[in-house]
Amino acid sequence: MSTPYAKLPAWADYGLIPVINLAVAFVVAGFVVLLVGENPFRAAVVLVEGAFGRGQGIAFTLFYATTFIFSGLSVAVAAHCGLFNIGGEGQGYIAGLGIGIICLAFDSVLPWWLTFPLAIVAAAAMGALWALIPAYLQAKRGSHIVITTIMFNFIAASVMVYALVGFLKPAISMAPQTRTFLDGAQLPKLNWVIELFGAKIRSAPFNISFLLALAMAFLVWVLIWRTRLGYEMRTYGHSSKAARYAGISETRIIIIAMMISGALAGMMALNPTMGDQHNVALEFVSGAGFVGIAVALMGRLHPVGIVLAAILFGMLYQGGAELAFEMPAISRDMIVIIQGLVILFAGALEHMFRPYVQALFASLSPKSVGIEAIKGKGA
Amino acid sequence: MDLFNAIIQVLDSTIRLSVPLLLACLAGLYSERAGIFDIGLEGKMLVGAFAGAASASVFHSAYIGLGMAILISVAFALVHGFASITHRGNQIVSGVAINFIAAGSTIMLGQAWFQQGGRTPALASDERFGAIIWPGADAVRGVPILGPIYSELISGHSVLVYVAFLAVPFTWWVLFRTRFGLRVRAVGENPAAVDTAGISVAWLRYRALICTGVLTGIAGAYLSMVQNGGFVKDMTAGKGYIALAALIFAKWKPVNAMFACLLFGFLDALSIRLQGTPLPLIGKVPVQLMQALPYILTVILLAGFIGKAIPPRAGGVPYVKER
Amino acid sequence: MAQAAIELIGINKSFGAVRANRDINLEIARGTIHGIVGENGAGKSTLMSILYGFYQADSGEISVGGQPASIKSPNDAIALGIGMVHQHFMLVDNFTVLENVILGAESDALLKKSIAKARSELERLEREYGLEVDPDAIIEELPVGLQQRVEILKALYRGAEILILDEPTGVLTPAEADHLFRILRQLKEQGKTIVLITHKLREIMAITDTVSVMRQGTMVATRQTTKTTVGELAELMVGRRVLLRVEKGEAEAGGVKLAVKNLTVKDSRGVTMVDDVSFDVRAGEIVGIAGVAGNGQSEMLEAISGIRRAISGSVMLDGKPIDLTGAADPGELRDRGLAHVPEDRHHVGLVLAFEENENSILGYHDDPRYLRGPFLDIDAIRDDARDKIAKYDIRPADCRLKTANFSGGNQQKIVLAREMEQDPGVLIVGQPTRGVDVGAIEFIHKRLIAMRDQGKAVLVVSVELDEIRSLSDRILVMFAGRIVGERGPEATEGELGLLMAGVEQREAAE
Amino acid sequence: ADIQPALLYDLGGKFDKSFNEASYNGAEKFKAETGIAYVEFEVSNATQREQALRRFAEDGRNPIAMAGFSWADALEKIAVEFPETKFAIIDMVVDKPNVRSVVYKEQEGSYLVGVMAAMASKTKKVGFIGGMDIPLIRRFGCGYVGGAKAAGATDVIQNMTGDTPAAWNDPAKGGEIAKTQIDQGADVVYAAAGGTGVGVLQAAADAGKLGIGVDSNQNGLQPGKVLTSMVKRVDVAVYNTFMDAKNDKFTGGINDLGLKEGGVDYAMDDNNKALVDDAMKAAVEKAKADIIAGTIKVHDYMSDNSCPY
Ligand SMILES: Nc1ncnc2c1ncn2[C@@H]1O[C@H](COP(=O)(O)OP(=O)(O)OP(=O)(O)O)[C@@H](O)[C@H]1O
Ligand SMILES: Nc1ncnc2c1ncn2[C@@H]1O[C@H](COP(=O)(O)OP(=O)(O)OP(=O)(O)O)[C@@H](O)[C@H]1O
Ligand SMILES: [Mg+2]
Ligand SMILES: [Mg+2]
Repeated sequence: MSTPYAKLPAWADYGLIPVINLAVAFVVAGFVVLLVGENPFRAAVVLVEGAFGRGQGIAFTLFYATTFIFSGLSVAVAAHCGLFNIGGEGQGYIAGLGIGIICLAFDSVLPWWLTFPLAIVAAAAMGALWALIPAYLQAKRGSHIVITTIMFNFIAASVMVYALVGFLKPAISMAPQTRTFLDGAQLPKLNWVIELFGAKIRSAPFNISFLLALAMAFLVWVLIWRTRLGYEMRTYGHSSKAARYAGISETRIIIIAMMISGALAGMMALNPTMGDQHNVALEFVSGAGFVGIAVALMGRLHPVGIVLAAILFGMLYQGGAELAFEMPAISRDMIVIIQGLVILFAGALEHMFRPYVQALFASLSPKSVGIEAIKGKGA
Repeated sequence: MDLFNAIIQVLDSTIRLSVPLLLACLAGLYSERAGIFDIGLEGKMLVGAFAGAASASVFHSAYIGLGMAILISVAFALVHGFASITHRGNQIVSGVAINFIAAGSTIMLGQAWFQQGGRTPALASDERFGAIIWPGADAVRGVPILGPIYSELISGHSVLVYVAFLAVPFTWWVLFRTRFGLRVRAVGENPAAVDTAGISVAWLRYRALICTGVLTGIAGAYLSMVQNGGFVKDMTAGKGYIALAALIFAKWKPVNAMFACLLFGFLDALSIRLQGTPLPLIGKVPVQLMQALPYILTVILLAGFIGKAIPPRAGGVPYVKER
Repeated sequence: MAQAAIELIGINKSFGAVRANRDINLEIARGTIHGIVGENGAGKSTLMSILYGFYQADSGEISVGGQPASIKSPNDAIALGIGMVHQHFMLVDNFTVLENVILGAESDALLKKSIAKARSELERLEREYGLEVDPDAIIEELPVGLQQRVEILKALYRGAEILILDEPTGVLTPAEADHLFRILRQLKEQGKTIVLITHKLREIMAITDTVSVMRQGTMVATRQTTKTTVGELAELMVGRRVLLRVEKGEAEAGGVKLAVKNLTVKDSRGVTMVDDVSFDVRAGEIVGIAGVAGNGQSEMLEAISGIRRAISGSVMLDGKPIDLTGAADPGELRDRGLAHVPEDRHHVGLVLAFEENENSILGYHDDPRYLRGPFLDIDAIRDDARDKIAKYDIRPADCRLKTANFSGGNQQKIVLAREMEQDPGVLIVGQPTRGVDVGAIEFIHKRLIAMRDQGKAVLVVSVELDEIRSLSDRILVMFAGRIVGERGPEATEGELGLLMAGVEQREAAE
Repeated sequence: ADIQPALLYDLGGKFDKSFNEASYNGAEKFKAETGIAYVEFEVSNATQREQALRRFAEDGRNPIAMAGFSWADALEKIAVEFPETKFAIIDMVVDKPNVRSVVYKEQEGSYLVGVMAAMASKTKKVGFIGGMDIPLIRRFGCGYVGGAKAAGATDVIQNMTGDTPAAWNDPAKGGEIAKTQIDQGADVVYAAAGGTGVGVLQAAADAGKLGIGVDSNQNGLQPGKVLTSMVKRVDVAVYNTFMDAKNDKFTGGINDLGLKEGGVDYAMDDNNKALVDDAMKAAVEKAKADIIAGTIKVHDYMSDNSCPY
C-alpha cells in the first residue's frame, strides 16, 4: 500500500486526507437521508448527540468501539505483512466457540478474573486457528488469501450454526444460543469511569475488554515497529523479494502474521459475548469483522489511528441507533450505508483527492512537495 | 419410477436455484477476465433485485422492472470502475464497500418508500416473469423418461432462466470469437500490451464492467421477480460469494461456469430435498455441511488439490502507466 | 540529407519529481537507421514512448513526415506509421502469435476474418524478411528471440514505416542479433526508418547511419556514425572521460574462500539457465563474470546467495559445503560470511518504503547487535546507520529519510555499506554500478578493491565489459549458462567479446 | 389512566404480513379507539433489544409490548430494573410479576387448518413448512398433522426452512421448498414461517395449488389460492395489554390462549369463501367445538418434545 505520489507533510497525509475522505462519505450519506425524506443536518445532530450527548451514549459508543479496535488491529497486522485478511468476521465468529466452551465450563466455578484470561486464550487460539488454514494455503499453495478467507467466513458461519443449534444450545431453549453465562463469565463494566466525569449511566455494556483492546493496540504498535518479527513482517509486506533476500521465511512470516491477525479478530468476540449478551448467540459478530477493514483503512494501519477510527465507528453505531429511534424513516441500515461510503472513499478512492491536496500544498509552498527539495547533491 | 421422478424434481429445482448463481458467475467472468476483481457481485445483485421489484411494482411492468434492475446494477458496476479503474483503488476494498452500500441502501430505501420492513410490495403476476410452457409440454408429460424431462426440466421456466443458459454460449462466443472478447482477455492478462496496441485500457475495462452490471442486474431481477414475488432484505444471502466461488471453480471459463453453478445449485436443491432424511452409508448429513460445501470445495480447488485455478494475470492490480 | 521522417522539438517529460526528458530536439532522416545511446535512466525509452504516444509529453512538438502531428495515444502513432518494439515486450503471454499480432488491429468485429487475413499477411512478411515464426504458437512457449520477432511482426503488420526498437539486443544471442541486424538493413533498403536504442556502442558503429547521445534526460549530441568513434560516444554518454582502470595493485590471492560446484539452475519456466557451473574465488582476488545479459548470470547469483533454489550444486564457504538445492537460505549463507549486493536494488536489496536506517540492517536484522531480546534496538540501529552514512558519504545524510527519496547511486551505496561493513569473508556483487553516475562508480570500484586488499574473496557480475576488465583479477565468461572461458585482466575487449558471443575458443584463435 | 404505550417488533419487521403485522394491527386498533398514540421500534440486531427496551422504559413508556420469544433474555433483565413498568411478551413465558406472558395453543388452530387441508386435498397429501426449526414451530406442525390425519390425509410432508432466524425471512427458499413438496404430491401447503410464508403461498398459487397462511389473516395475499389462515390473535393480545393498562386492569402472569379463549382460529373471508364447501365448514366447526369441549385433546409438542400423530 505504498503511495505513488510525491510527499505531503505527515499531518496532511494522516490527518487531512482521511478527514476529507470522511467528509465526502458523509456528504453522500446526506443525500441518501434526503432521498428518504429526512433532514440530513438534523440527522447529523441526532447522530452526534446520541453518541456523545450523554454518558450513556458515550458508554455505548466505547462499547462498540472496543470490538472495532480488535477487528481494525487484526486487519492492520495482516496488511503490514502485505496480506488482506478479509476473514476477521469468520475468525471472530469461530472464536465464540472457544469462548462459549470456556465460559460454560468455568462460569460456575471460577471468578471472572480467572475465566477472562482463559477465554482470551481460547478466543485468540480459535481465531488464530481459523486464520491458519488460509495462511498455510497462501504460503504453501499460493491460494489467494482474500478468496480463502471469504470462503472461511462462510464455513465458520456453518460451523457456528451447527454448534449453536446443536451441542451449545440448552435442550429446552428455542433460540440458537448458549445459556446465559453466570457471574463467573460476565465481565465487569467500566461505566463508572465515565461516571467519574459526572455523567449518569443507567446501564451500558461498556466493559473491561475495552482495556484489553487498548493494551492490544499498544502491543501491536510494539510488535510492528519495535520488534524483529514486526520488522520482518513489514519487510515482507513491502517486498517479498527483499524478504527472501533478507533470509525471512515466506511461509513462516505469512503464517505468523495471519495467526496474530486471526487471534486479534478472535479477541473481538469477547466484548459482545462476555461483556454484553452474556451468551454466545447466532451472528453475534454482525459485520464487525468487515468494519475492521474500514477502521484499519481510516486509521492508516496505525494503532493510534485505529483506536480513533474505531471510536468514530462506535459513534456511528451508537448514534445510528439513536437516529433510528428519533427519525423513523431512517433505520439503522443508514449506518451500514455510511460504513460502505467510508470504505469507498477512505479505502478504494483514497487517492481521489490527493492530487488536489498536493496541488494546493504545492501552490502554497513549492518546497514542501516532491523530492527535488530534499535530494542531496547526488552521489 | 419414484426415484426417477424425484431425480427430475431435484434437477428442476437445481435449475431454478443455479440461475442466479450462473448469471452472477458470468457477470464476474467479464470483469475478472478484464482484470478487475469483483467481490461486489453480491451487492450488485442485491441492488438489481431491489430496483427490479420496486420499479416493477410501481410501474406495473415486469420489463420496466428488469430495465431498472439492469440500470442500477450497471451504475454500481461503474462506481466500482470509477474506484478501481479511474482512481486505481484497491479492488477488494471497493467491492466490500459496494456490498455494504447495497445492503444498507436497499433496506433503508425499501423501508422508507414501501414501509414493509425493507420489503417491496408483493408483485402481481404481470409484474413478474412467468413460466413459459413449451409447445406440447403438457401433451408429452405422460411419455416415460423423455416426457418429464421435456415438460419439467426443459419447459416451464421463466424467460430469465433461458436467458441465463443462453448467456453461456453467448459469453463463450463473445470471449473467444469476437474482437471485444479478444481484447477483454488481453487486458486481463497484460494491460500494457493492450495499451501499446492503441486500445484504451480504461474504456475496455469499463465496458467489461458494464457487461458485469447487466448480468448482475438480470440475476437480481430473477431473484426478486421470478424466484420470489418481491424484494426481501438481504435476499441474495451470499449468492454473490457462491458465484465467485463458482467462477474460481470454473477457472474463469463460461462453460465450466455453467457446470460449477449447476453443481452448487444441485447441492442446494439436494439439501432442501434431503432435509433431515438420512442417506444410505453416510447417515444424516447436517444441513450446515451441505451449505458449506461449495466454499469447502472452492478452498480445496484453490489449494490445488484438484487442478489449479490460475486467475487472469493482471487481475486485482490497477493498471499504472506512470508511477 | 533526406527528408526528415520524424522531428521532435522541445520535448519535456517528468515523472513526479524525476525529469526524464528535458527540452529534447531530434531529427531523424527518412530511410536511415538512427541510434540512440545513453546510460540507464538517461530517458531513451521515455522519449521513444512519447513518440509512440504511450506517454504524453509535458510540452514539445512532434512532426512526422514533415507534418505536425498530434500523438495522443499509440493509436495515433500507429496511424502515422510508427511502430515500436518495447524494451519489455508488450505481448499477452498465453495468446497465440496470431492473436497478439491482430490485437488492436482487428479488421472486423469478429475474429475469424481478422485471423485469416493476418495469417496470409504473416506468410508474406515471413517470405519478404525471413521473419519466421509459427503463427499458432503460444507466446510463453517461445524463446525470447522469437518473442521479439513477434513484436517486430506486430509493428510491420500495422504498416509501420518508422520502426523503433528499444534495446532489442539485450536479450539476444550474438547470432540472433546478427539476424536481427540483417532484417533491419533489409527494412531500411525498403525505405523504412529505424530508430535503435542500445547501450552497446559496437552495435551503433556496426549498423547505424546517425547516432544521438542522451545523458540525464538531455540530448547531448547527434553525430554521423562514420564521423565519430566509440571513445567519443562513451565520453558523451557519461559526461567525462571514462575511467577505464581504477588504480590497483597486484592481487595476492590466498586460499579458496568460495567454491561453486556443479551448479545447475532452471528458471520458472523450466529452462536451464545455469548449466553445471563450477569455479573458485580465492581470498584477496576479484573474480569478474562477463557475459551478455540473460546468459544465466542473474540466476547464478541468486542461487549462490540462496535466493533461488538450484537443481543441483553446492558452495563451499571456508571449506564447509552448503547444499544449494533446498536447505540453503540467504540468512544461513549470510551467517556463514557471504554478503550479497543484488542486481535489483529497488525490489531485492532495499525496501524503498523503509527509512534508511531500517534498510541498513536488512538481512542482518537478527544480529544481536541490533536487538534486545525480540525487540529492535532502535538507538543502536540508527547510530550504526549514521556511521555508515558518514563512511560511505551517502547523501542526504539523514538516516530517517525514506529510502525511495535517495537517488539511485546513493541507494546503491546504502546496500554496499550494509554488506561491506559486515566484514564478510566473501562478497558477491551483481551489477555494482548499474544506473549509478560516474562519481559513484569510482567510489564503488575503489571500495571493492579495498575489500580485495583486505583479503576478501569478491565475485563481481556485470554486463559492462569495461567494468569487468578494470576490476577483475580473473575474468570468467558466461555464455548460455556455462562458463566458456577464463582470462586474465589483460584480455582484450575483442577476445572477450568473441567468448561472450559463444564463439568457440579454437575459432577465436583462428 | 394516562398511558404511553410502546410496541417492539421482532426481526421480521413491522409489515411482515404475519406475526409482527398482527401486533401492529392490535396497536392501531387501540389507537383508533382511544386516540392514544404509541411508539414503536424495529430491532435489527441482538444488542439493540436490551437497549431499546431500556430506552423505552427510561423514557417512561408504559406498558411496553413486544412480539417474539427472542425478547425474553433482554426482558428478564429489564423487567427487574423497572418493576413499575408493565410489560407484555408474546410467544414466551417470562416469569416476572410485571410481565404478562401471552402464549398460544397453536396446536389447536393448526389442528383445524389441518382438517381443512386434508379435506381440500385431492391427493390426500398435504405439506407443512416451518420457519426456524424450534419446538414452537414443531407445535404448529404437530397440531396440523393431527388434524390432517384425523380428516383422512395419508401423508403430511414436513419441512423446516432453516435453523437460524434467517429462516423467518427467506421467501425464496420457502418457495423452493413448497415446489419440492408439491412435486412430491402435496396439494395443500401450510406455512408457519413468518415472512418466508409469503414465498410459500406464492409458490403454491403459481403451481395452482392451495396454501394456508399463518398468524395474520393471509387469505388476501393470493386471493382464491389460500385455503385459510391459522390466525393467532396477537393483535388481540397487544390490544388487550394496552386496554388493560389504560383501564388499570393490567395483570402479570401467563395468558395461555387457545380456541376457547379466542386466541387462535381459522380465517374465513371473501377470498376463500369459494374454496370452503359446506362439508368442510361443518367438519371444521365440529372439530372446533370438540376441542373447546375437551372431547378432542390436541397434543402439545412442547409438553414432551414429541408428536404422536
Ligand atoms: N513510468 C514511469 N514512471 C515514473 N518514472 C519513470 C517511468 N518510466 C521511467 N521513469 C524514470 O524516468 C527516467 C528515465 O527512464 P527511461 O526508462 O526513459 O530511461 P532509459 O534511458 O530508457 O534507461 P534504460 O537504459 O535503463 O532503459 C528514470 O529515472 C526512470 O526511473
Ligand atoms: N519509487 C519511487 N518513489 C519516489 N521517488 C522515487 C522512486 N524511484 C525513484 N525516485 C526518485 O527519482 C529520482 C531518480 O531516480 P533514479 O533511480 O533514476 O536516480 P538517478 O537520478 O539516476 O540518480 P543517480 O544519479 O544517483 O543514479 C531519485 O532521486 C529518487 O528520489
Ligand atoms: Mg529504457
Ligand atoms: Mg539512475
